[in-house]
Amino acid sequence: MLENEEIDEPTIKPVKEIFQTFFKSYSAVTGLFILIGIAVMGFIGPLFYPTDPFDMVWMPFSPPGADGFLLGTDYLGRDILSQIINGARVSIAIGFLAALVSCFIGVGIGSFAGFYGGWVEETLMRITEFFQVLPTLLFAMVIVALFGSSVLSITLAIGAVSWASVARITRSEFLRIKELDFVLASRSSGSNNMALIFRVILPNAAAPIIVQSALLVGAAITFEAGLAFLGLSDPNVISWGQVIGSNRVYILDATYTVTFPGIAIFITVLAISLVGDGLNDALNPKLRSR
Amino acid sequence: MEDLVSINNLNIEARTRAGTLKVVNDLSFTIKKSETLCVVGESGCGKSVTALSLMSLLPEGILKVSSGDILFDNTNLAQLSEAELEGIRGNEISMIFQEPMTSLNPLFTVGEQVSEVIRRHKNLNKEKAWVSAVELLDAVKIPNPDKRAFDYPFQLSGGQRQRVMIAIALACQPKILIADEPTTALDVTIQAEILALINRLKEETGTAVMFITHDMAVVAQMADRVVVMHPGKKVEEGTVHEIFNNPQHEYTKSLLAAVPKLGEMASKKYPEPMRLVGEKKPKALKPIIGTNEPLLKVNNLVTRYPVKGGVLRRTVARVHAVEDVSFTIMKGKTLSLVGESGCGKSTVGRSLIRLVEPTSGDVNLDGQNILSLNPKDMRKARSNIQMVFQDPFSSLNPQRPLFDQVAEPLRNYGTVKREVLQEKIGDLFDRVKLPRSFMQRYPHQLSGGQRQRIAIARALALNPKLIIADEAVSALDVSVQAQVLNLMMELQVDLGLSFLFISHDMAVVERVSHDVGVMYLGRLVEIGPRPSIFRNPQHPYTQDLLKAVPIADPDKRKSERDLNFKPLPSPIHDLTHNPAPSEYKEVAKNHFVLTTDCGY
Amino acid sequence: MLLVLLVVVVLNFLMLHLAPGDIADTIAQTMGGADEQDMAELRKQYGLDQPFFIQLFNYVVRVALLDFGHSHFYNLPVFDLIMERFPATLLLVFSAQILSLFVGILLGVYAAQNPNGLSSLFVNMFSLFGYAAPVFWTGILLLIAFSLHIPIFPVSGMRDITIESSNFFVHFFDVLRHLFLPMITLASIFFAYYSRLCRASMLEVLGADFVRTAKAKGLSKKDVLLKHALKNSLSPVITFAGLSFSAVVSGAILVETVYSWPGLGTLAFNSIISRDTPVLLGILIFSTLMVTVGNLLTDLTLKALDPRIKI
Amino acid sequence: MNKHFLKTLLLTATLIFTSLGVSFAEPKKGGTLIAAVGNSPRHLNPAVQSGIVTGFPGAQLFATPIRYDNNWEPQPYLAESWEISDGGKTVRLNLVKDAVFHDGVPIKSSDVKFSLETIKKNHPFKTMFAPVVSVETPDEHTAILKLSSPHPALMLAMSSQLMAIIPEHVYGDGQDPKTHPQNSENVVGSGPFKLVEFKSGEHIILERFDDFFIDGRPYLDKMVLKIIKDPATRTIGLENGEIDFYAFENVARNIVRLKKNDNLTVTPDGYAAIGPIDWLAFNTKDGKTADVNVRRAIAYAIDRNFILKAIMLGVADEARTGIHPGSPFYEPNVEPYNLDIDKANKILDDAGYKKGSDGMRFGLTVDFGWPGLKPNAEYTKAALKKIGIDVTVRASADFPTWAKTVSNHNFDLTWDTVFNWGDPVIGVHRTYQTSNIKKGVIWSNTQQYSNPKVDAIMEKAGVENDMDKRKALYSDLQKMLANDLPVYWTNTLPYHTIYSKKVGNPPMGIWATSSPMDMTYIKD
Repeated sequence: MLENEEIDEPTIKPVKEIFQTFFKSYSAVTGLFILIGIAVMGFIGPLFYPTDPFDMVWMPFSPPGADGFLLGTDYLGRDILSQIINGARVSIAIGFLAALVSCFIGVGIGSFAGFYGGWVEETLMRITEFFQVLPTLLFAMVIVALFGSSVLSITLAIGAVSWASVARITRSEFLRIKELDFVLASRSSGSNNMALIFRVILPNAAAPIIVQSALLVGAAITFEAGLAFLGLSDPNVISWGQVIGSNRVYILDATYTVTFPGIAIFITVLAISLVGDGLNDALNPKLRSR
Repeated sequence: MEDLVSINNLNIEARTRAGTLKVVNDLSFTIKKSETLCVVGESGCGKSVTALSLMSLLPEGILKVSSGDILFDNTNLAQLSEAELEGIRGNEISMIFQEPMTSLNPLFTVGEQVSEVIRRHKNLNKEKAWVSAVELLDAVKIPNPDKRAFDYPFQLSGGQRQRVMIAIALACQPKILIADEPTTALDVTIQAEILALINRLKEETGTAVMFITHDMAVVAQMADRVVVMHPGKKVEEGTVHEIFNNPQHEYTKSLLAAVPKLGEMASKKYPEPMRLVGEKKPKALKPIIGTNEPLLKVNNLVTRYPVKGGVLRRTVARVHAVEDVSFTIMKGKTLSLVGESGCGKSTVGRSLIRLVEPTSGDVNLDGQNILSLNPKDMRKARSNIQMVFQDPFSSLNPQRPLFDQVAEPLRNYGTVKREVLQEKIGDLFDRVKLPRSFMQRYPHQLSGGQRQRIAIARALALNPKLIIADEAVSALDVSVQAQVLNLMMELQVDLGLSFLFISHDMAVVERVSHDVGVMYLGRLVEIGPRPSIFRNPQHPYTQDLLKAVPIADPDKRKSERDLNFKPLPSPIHDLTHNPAPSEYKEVAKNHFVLTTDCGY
Repeated sequence: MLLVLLVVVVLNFLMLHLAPGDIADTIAQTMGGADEQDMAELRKQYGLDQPFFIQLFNYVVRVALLDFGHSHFYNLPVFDLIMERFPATLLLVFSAQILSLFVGILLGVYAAQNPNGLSSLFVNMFSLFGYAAPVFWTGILLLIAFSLHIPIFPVSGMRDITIESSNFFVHFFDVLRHLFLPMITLASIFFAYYSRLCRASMLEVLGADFVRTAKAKGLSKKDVLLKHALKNSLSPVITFAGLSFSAVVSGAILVETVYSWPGLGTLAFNSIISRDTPVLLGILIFSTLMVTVGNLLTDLTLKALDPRIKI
Repeated sequence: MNKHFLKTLLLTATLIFTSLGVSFAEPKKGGTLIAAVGNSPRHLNPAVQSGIVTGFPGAQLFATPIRYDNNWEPQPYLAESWEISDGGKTVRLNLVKDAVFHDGVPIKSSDVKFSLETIKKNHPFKTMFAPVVSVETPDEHTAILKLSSPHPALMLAMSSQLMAIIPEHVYGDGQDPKTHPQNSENVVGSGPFKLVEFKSGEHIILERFDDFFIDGRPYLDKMVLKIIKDPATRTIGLENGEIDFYAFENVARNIVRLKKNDNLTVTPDGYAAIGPIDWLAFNTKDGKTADVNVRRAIAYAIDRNFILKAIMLGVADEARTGIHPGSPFYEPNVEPYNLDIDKANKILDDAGYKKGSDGMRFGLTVDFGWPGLKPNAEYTKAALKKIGIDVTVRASADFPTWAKTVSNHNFDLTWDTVFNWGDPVIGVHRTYQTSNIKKGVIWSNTQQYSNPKVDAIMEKAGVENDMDKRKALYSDLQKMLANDLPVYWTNTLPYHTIYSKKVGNPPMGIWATSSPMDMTYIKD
């Protein structure tokens, strides 16, 4: 080496170091393990606990622990433990898919707005603004009323109403990064717009988008529960929100029917936000040293 | 004379994830009453940390004094309580910082911020403190201080903010003022004024000054005594004359060698690389002659940006960034554009390859009219002109390995087959003197100088005819800067490259240029062969600019009286503004001076 | 703004139009049945027999003239209907927003002083509780706890209509008593956001140059923290609060349902399931306005905080 | 029928003053009743709006010609007496002399004529007064109804909320009575209470009408009807004493829970005329359910007992037919379709629906009309799995969505709750009449069931004035329907009234809160 300077900290870090930082945080790793645990429970749990969540297996409202049902039974005598295990799959799937939809729309709109500027930005940000001022739940309700309460329509509805934050973040990142010299360098070395957007800028804007999307997963899970609470859920699949929604009228006596799925949501969303924090610390160079 | 500050065997440790790291190693020096001690060294040498430890303001949990004493006025600072320290800070020891843009609280008026420190230490009531604050603002030459006291920092220029910082620091007549690179972020004319201001106030109040800088020229302007630091250690100490005239330590010598001194090229017709101490095998220092064949002709270039405003986001005004600029670059030669921030020199560079669209004008590269090309042809034409940018941290994509980044232009233009690509990139790494093993590294594993080398390699990949170097060495430490400059000059000889060298540093420009253009407020005020411009500047702005450059010679100091620069007017004008064309007079061969108004 | 409103109107008009069933079905439901002629008559009466674009055009023209029409379901002017409910929602939304901001900032400042300590962890966990728990679930649990088992708070509504006092304060405290649980529930979602944002922003500001300047001036820790740092770190929190207004309104729909709070949320829910298009559109317009006003207040607050911001 | 009414007429005075007087010893005057209602009414005028939600305030604000006691016996109300002649084709009402509307204007026979005509024109129950061809008003206090044919349902139709007497001088102003502004505000009624304030979604406040035509009534000074949608919230309110009274509770769990509370009385009495029945309706024309064997097999596979015990927790009654078990026309001796999985399987096997390799024969969908029936739909999915029918539960986001699906006959099975509304003519016939297959109209004959014999019996029963003959006709009807099984009836909706011990004399007739609460009072 010719120079004897110190190597300064980069403003954006490569993938390997992100993993290292992430795995050094106890809370993030705990969150990740909980999340993996819940996902494992949802996807392979049914193999070990084969009770069908739709089968009426015992007397209704059998309290937790009694008669061999760890978490009791619901108003039809269905096993709540089985519902929680099977519900994990649906709730997490809805959470992730809805966040993915949001991410897709948000990144698309945000990146084009931020990159092109001018009337493109103006138009796209107006649309974003519209989705930002509209009470999302109302809007989602209208969509579900329109397309019916199927898992697909609920997922799309949640995704379709919650992308505004992603779009804003993506746009501001694009506005920041597109002025950086390496983007100009890439442009002057002949990269076309699509390459600049998706190969040059987007990877560098990914950090806050990933963090925001991680948080959206949690938000989508609670959002689905909220829709289910209002009676808008798919009765052919068991999700935690649906368990809460349909047991809601029995809450005074059989509080546990609502408590357990509530706790499941709580723990999952908590785990997601711990992971999100960990990602944020790992991805955000500003907070790294703290 | 009595010692005001005495630092004895100071050790400071940094706690990082990798473990503890010694940033200051067994450091001892003293500061006497009313003297100016300059602490000089390159980035990361521990000079700023030492200053903060003197304020007892090391960031908690990150930096810690592990051993050693700091005596101030015969008191050991380590033994004082936090409350006692608060009574000393701002009162007996005060400090100004590098970044005037961020060192003032953006949400309080400058009057409040000045009077706050007075109320804190002098027990004055609000009104009286305000009156003294206004007096202080007057003392640091803020115009209309009674009105400006109500301004917020964002309403002041960078130089004015640094004056406010000085006012705050000197408000309580401290015994010592610590100035941590107070002029590094400022333009050269403003730097000259601030340095002169500090010197004057020091004379008037008799305060001692601990001046921290990386710039030997500034040291020459300011110091009574000098401490030279090199990673964590003091390598040399002496009076300013001792250090400049008879440096002892190798590091001090190399530092002095790497600093281009304004005027040292006066007798040379062509640029030549610097002879660097410590470089094992210096290349023969041949002058770079170049040709007289025009490569790039720029005529009447105008670039204006719209300013949007109002509800409908319509254009309400325009920034006149570049106004009627014309110049020619010869094959194998370097044209430098100099000027202070906001003069439009970078915009000229970017307009040439249409990273910003020029409003009008004519850019002709080797017979091809660049501005009339359609996007497809423009993309092709760009391969002839490449850029190297200022900030080594943002000029490389942090997410991609270096190989990919250097190969990117080749892949984009599809000129090289995959099999030969590896070899071609390897050659480029050799060219910029980086080991080929770096090819799979990421930018964060490189130092700033190494990054600029990569940026140069990337620019070279397409065999361009012209390289635009936009402040390409400004962010580098002097020793590294010299190495990169030498590399660029070497490449010029070997490959017959032409450079458009954009810089604010007159001394560097004098080193590397065949021709120089001076810009002010979007206009080229003077252009001509380098020796002619530096020896015989004709435009008043060029003259002032040269006068402001600090010279690395303690015998050539400037006083506040010599300096009387005009503030920079705004380049924003309403839509009807239609400035007159530029007209020039040839004062010597190829040496043109602007005769029409440029706002200076 | 106007454009946004127009999009709100058109998009929702379209969606409601496409949704299966209409107001005639709903009215038939409340009637316990209706025959064909009645249904046809109802549809005619509400203009539902007209082509879509004529319905839309008529509506937009009327809204432009500030006439929100009549509720199909309640037969009352939409404006009156909304105005009856609007204050309740406004009260809930703004009180919850202010409470969550206040508590969030308090917790954030507290946590920022010792970013890696136990107190910080505690604040983090406490605030996350509200974030991670579904808001209606929190509401139900609070309701069971503090209305059923320890009956300190009333279960529903906004005021006790049996109070026959002319004393303003009696009514004021009555509303406050009713407001308490819904407000806490709604605010709990945002404790986490605000406290974490405030903490992060405080930490960033505490590392800023001007804080070092303030310390170098010899100011006390308290002054540095509360005067110089806090004021600067509020902006992102307030900005986010402005952006989250629509989320607060969404949360309010659920909270209002749990506590039978007589606000727009329950009315909106009703109007969706009863296809009461004029009411729903009216509510959307009003909530858009409310969010916009919230944003405006945010901007004004930001401007008051930061002289650099111009509106 | 004649005899029946004559007897009533004779007994009227004694009945009121003995039986009522005894049981409601010393009602106390004054006080406020805090009641809850589960939904916000559209408006308060029952003459043009049906439904129990409007019925509660509507019956307080407006008087009807007659009222009913617990034993399905008509009692005088605004009409102090009545005579039926001409084989049931003439009904003469003698109105109370000093009755006034809330604005002080006397109630005249012309108002009765106006009200009846308004109802006939605007009320959704077209069969109620269909045979009434004219109303004569020989004097201010006499109204004579002329019928085209005998109409046994007429007496019920003149009670409760069904024939509110509305002021002609208010509603006869030419505006459409359906959207009349005074349906919600400044209501000028004829009943025991007058309107103070109606805030939709929040509350309805009623106040004693001092000039009510029955002296000394009502006992209450004020009624506050709080609109609380959430069942849990209502229950907590009842338990901690914030709410005194709630009718039409149908959440079984809450009923069971509240029954345990010593401060509350919980009773299923008072809903006989409302007649709500939960049932599983079949699409008898399209798809697999067009085959009566499939319908029967499904009926055998669904355990009515499970629904009664597990879902309804024992608080609902068995309903084997489309007529409410509380009705005098109920016929319990029909095929009950008790649980018999083997039989169900055999029926399907015999009908040629073989099980596939996965044990399933075919798939069906099941809808449900309102959230309370979701457990039934979910149960159906579980129960029919046992006989090889793969059921998909379809959730409608809201009522209009469901109504659209079902009324356009795009369904296989649907759970629903349908009201008898007193007389079978009003609430039963509509479900089975061939003439009432009306696409797009909910609660018409959405099963598309058509049987000429059934149509004929209903036509006959609709005009039969003799109670025993009428009973026999309806008995036949119920047996035929049970055989064809267009609908599988399971249970009554367990409507219960819950009231605090301090509430005296809550409405316990056959119309529950859709009857005037002028006799209700608050104990000390």
